[in-house]
Amino acid sequence: MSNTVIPLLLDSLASAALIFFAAVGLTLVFSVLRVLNVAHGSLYSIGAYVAASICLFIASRQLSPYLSFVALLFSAVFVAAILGPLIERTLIRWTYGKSEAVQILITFGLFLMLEDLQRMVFGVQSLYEDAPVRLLGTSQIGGVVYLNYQIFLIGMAVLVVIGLRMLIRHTRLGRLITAVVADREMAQSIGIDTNRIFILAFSLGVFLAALGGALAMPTSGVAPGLGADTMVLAFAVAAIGGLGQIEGAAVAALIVGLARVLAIYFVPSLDAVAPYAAMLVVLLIRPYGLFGAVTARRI
Amino acid sequence: MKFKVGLTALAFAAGLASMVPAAAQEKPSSLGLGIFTFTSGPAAAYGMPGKNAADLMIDDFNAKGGIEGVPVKPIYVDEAQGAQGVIAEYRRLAGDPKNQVMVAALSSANCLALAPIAEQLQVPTVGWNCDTHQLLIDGKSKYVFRPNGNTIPEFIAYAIYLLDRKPDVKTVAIINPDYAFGHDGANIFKAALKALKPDIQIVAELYPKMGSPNYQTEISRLATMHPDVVFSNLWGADLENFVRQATPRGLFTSSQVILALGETILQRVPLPDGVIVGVLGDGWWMSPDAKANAETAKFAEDYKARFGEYPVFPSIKMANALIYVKAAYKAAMQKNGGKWPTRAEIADAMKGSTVATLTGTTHTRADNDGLVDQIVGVTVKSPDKPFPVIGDMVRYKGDSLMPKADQDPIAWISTLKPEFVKTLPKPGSYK
Amino acid sequence: MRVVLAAASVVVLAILPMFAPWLQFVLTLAIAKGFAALGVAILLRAGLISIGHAMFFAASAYGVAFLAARGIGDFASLLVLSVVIAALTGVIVGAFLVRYRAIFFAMLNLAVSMVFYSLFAKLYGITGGSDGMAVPIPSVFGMVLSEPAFKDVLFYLSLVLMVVIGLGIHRYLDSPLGHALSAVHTNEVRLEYLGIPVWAVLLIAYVVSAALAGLGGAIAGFAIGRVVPDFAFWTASGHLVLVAVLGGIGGVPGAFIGALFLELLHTAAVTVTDAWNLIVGAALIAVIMFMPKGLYGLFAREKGAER
Amino acid sequence: MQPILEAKDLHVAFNGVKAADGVSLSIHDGEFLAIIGPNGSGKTTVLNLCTGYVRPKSGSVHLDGQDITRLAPRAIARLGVARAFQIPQLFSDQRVIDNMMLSLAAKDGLWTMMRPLETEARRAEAEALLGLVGLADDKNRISNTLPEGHRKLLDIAVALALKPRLLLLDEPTSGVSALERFPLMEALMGALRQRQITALFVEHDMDVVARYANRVLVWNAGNIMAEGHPDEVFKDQRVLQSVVGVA
Repeated sequence: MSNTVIPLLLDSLASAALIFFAAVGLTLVFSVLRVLNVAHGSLYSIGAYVAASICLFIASRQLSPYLSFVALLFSAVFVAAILGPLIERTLIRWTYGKSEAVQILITFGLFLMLEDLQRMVFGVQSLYEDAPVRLLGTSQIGGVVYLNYQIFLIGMAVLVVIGLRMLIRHTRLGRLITAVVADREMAQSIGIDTNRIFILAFSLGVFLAALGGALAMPTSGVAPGLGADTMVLAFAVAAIGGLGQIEGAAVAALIVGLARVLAIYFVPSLDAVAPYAAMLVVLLIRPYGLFGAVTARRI
Repeated sequence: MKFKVGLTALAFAAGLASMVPAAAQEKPSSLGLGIFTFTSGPAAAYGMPGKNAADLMIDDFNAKGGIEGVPVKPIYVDEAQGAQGVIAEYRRLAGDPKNQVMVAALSSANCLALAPIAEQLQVPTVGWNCDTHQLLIDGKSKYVFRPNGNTIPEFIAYAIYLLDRKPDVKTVAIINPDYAFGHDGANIFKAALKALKPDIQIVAELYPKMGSPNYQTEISRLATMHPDVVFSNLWGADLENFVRQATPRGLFTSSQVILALGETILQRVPLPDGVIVGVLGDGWWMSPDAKANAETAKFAEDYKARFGEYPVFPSIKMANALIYVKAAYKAAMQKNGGKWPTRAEIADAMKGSTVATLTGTTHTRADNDGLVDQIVGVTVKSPDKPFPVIGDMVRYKGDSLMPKADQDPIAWISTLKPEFVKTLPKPGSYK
Repeated sequence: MRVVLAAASVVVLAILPMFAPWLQFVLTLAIAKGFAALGVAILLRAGLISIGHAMFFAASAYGVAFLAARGIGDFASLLVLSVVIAALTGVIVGAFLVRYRAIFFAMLNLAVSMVFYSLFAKLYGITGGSDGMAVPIPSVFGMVLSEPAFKDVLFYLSLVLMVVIGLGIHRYLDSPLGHALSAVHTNEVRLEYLGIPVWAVLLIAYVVSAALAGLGGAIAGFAIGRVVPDFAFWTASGHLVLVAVLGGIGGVPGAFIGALFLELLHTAAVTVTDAWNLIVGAALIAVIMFMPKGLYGLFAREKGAER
Repeated sequence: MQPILEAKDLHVAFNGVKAADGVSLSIHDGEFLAIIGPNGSGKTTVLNLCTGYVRPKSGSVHLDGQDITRLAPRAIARLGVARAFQIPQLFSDQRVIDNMMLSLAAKDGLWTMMRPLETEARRAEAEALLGLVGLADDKNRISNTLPEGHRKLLDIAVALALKPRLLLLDEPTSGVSALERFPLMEALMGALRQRQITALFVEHDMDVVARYANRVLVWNAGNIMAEGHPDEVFKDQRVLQSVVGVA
């Protein structure tokens, strides 16, 4: 029993890191724009596809494999720079102030479109390039061989949590975002260009989604259907943490990661149920998530 | 007024319905074949080689005048759309009398879903990859055929090969996909081990969801159990992902791994030496029998030229299924005096037939199940290919691993005795 | 005029399969999905969007398969029992969920449906895992039918049910409870001050919508002959919402118009292009942005309203 | 005589601001009790407390001697207390007449799924009430297309349709033009007297209060600063200062 504790914890952390990357962008976008982006999972898989394509190109040209690390980051920036402003301007902006049902449907429509566009651009086969994994090698921890890349991912997740916190607490942009989150009209009336904030925040969300996909690609590859699977997982994590709560998403990712790993270790038949069961339990006790809050209506 | 229009329309429709053409005995302008496989999603890694082979074979048929002089028109259906869409497409295709035969399907879920419909609509349906032993278990099928072996001989073969190669095995872990094929495969393999070497312990059984991209936690779990043997019938992109993730983490060095569908990824993912792999049947393009067959060699080279890699066993299964269909037409027309056969006559011709394939023969029993040989071996470095090939092979006779048509397969396995292994050919005997 | 149009459409539907027999399956499935979409549309009237209604669709379809495997072979009993199963599931799930609104309602439905989905997929021993379960051909009033005969019965029964239940739902929406339901969307405070228990209004609507989705699921189960966990996947729920919105949530026919339009378009498109989701996604966005009343809005006029 | 509604020592605070600080009040059968006071003095909060929309931190509310402090608004509504709002609370996408008929149905006959909302009797009753508040011509309009004043009237008519014993009115004449103000109040008071409805109304128009209330409570900073017949209360210098300052 005791010899499984260390692998169990490490697996939970590694699993949580991947799950966190799937959800953090969704929750960030919701916190600023108040829009639940159902197409978030597609942006994740597009990030993975772009990263896979670039890494495969690097490998085929026999360029330095270290470039593939740059490629992972670059693909996230690339996807965010193109799709972020494009989607925000054409579709998301139209939904501001509309009902949640409309927002969900518009982004669901976008999800459907992006799923097919991916098939057209990247084909239907699974893509995969693990140069970054191979470069980092392996370590033996608690009697089990782990990829150093898994530990790298845990580090990246921690870095993103800290980075976002720094961005929001200690930069001008962060203060502007905080102002918009607190009171949109007030922010507008004191001269904050909310449109710009929305584009930036949405693009940052796209960046985080694409980065998640790009970072997951070297271990898991990418194939059609990844977007839909990622989406529900991201929903679950964001909901558990409280929509719009970034630290909440991190804690929720740990909970879901631990739940999944415990299931695989001890009740393997329930592994796929674990994230949703965790979500259901948390939401029934705290409907607005662990860190969420409600506002009452005035009459 | 409206009522009148309605009535006229009704009468018109009724008239049209009565005009449905009688069973065609004239040779049609073309023969439609509905071919069901995965052309998208993670399963396409396994399904596309099947489609590629179908493309190649049908072009080859048509270059030689088609089937009995009628050009063949394949209609591909992507199984990735789910059971509902697959059934809708099947019905739509079956509605057109030109589409006389269906070659369906890849996934056992779709095979099981289509089988009753095939019987109801009376369309000859050839399961090109329907290996689940549940498919024909009731023995009543008239229109569903399987020219391959089924899961029973396929997975007993691995148990026997393992016990021959590694007689002192004590602990076994299983990681299979979470659906019938995975569970059936595990049950058969476990039952066979239990009968042939009762002291073997199954230390872990993991069934990850089909299409899971990430197996890291499962790999950790397997590593903490230190099993002598890890058995898996993962396939498609799932198998590629599993192997890529497990190789650097040392699973292949710490345990003897059996990859039941390992041959499909030999050209794509570097597999270490000594992994037990097979082809779920006799469909290896480099087997001694295949190499001796000029047609097979040409097929492999054409395939390589057209698709950039050599065929894998799903390609061979598809090619053999089409050869089986072609042979049925020939037999049916011989029987009815050269007239173009009806669907019923084609099905009749398939029953009890013995057909020479690219890699051996397939005999169709009275219950429509096929008897084919089973090839198992281990990965070895190849002197002339840039990827590992199968060495130390054995070829088990098809009927030696099959229960009788009316026997409960799992019950039959439990009657096997450890001595059974000794009666069979040994690893390395097939050269 | 609208009654005549509706009656003519039903007649056309009834005779269409005589021209193209394979269309019968497509139409049966479209009506099945229409029922489920109607269920979703009912909740949309209260401003509640459920991305989880496929769970009731699936629960009832699995109910049919289970009961059939346990020896119940009568069509009518299977149909009624499976709808009851869906409705009871609706009572249990709804009792928890009708407290929530907006995104939280949507997400909790999603969460529950994904629990259903993963249980259907994982409980291999009970549900057959992702292979699903077979739905055999039941006997109809003691008669054992051939496959085509049963599919005829199923299709024409679905058509009759569409009309009868459609009229029933139309009356429900026009009843005080139906108006109270739409009122949840616009002003819950006033409802509360009218002494109307909002949760009860919603729970009734939720159970009705679950039963409708269940009826659709049962019909689909019979039509397809097999139920698989994908019935309950979240994208299936999303498609139901899509059908409801595309058809227009304004009236009962909207759901069926949406479902028929989508299924027929799909059948036509699938032979031409792979980019089906692209078309549907773009159509959904266009409908929401430019014709908020959906396809039904093309036919229907606002009743006696001056704007 | 037992009062219809009796509130005792109500306390409630929002974010540290005391909206009700030990308020006690009672209203007797047949009374028209007015509450006046500056904006933000907590007048609406009293209505919220009496109808269960806000729960007091301490204190109690009794209706006919029955403790209703912890009841939900819908339960209190069913006991015969109706409310009209400062900001009209309407079913904005439904027709005016449907707003009325739903209110009529709420009292009896809500639990039917197969009979239509619109019945002969219900429509006649709804039209009569609409006529009373002067909205007869608007009955088929969608309610959010009405001008603000008419929405206000509809809101009151919806409350009246519940046939309450006690009606709480939150600034019934705000948003109603000065010309229409007294005709509206005349019609309203006529209806209340005819139906024997007791009324509590929050109002800022001193003329309206002076003419129609038979008792007035003057509100300030979460409590009552004066109470009595309008004629007497409006002589009080403190009252004039605090109320005229706003009104």
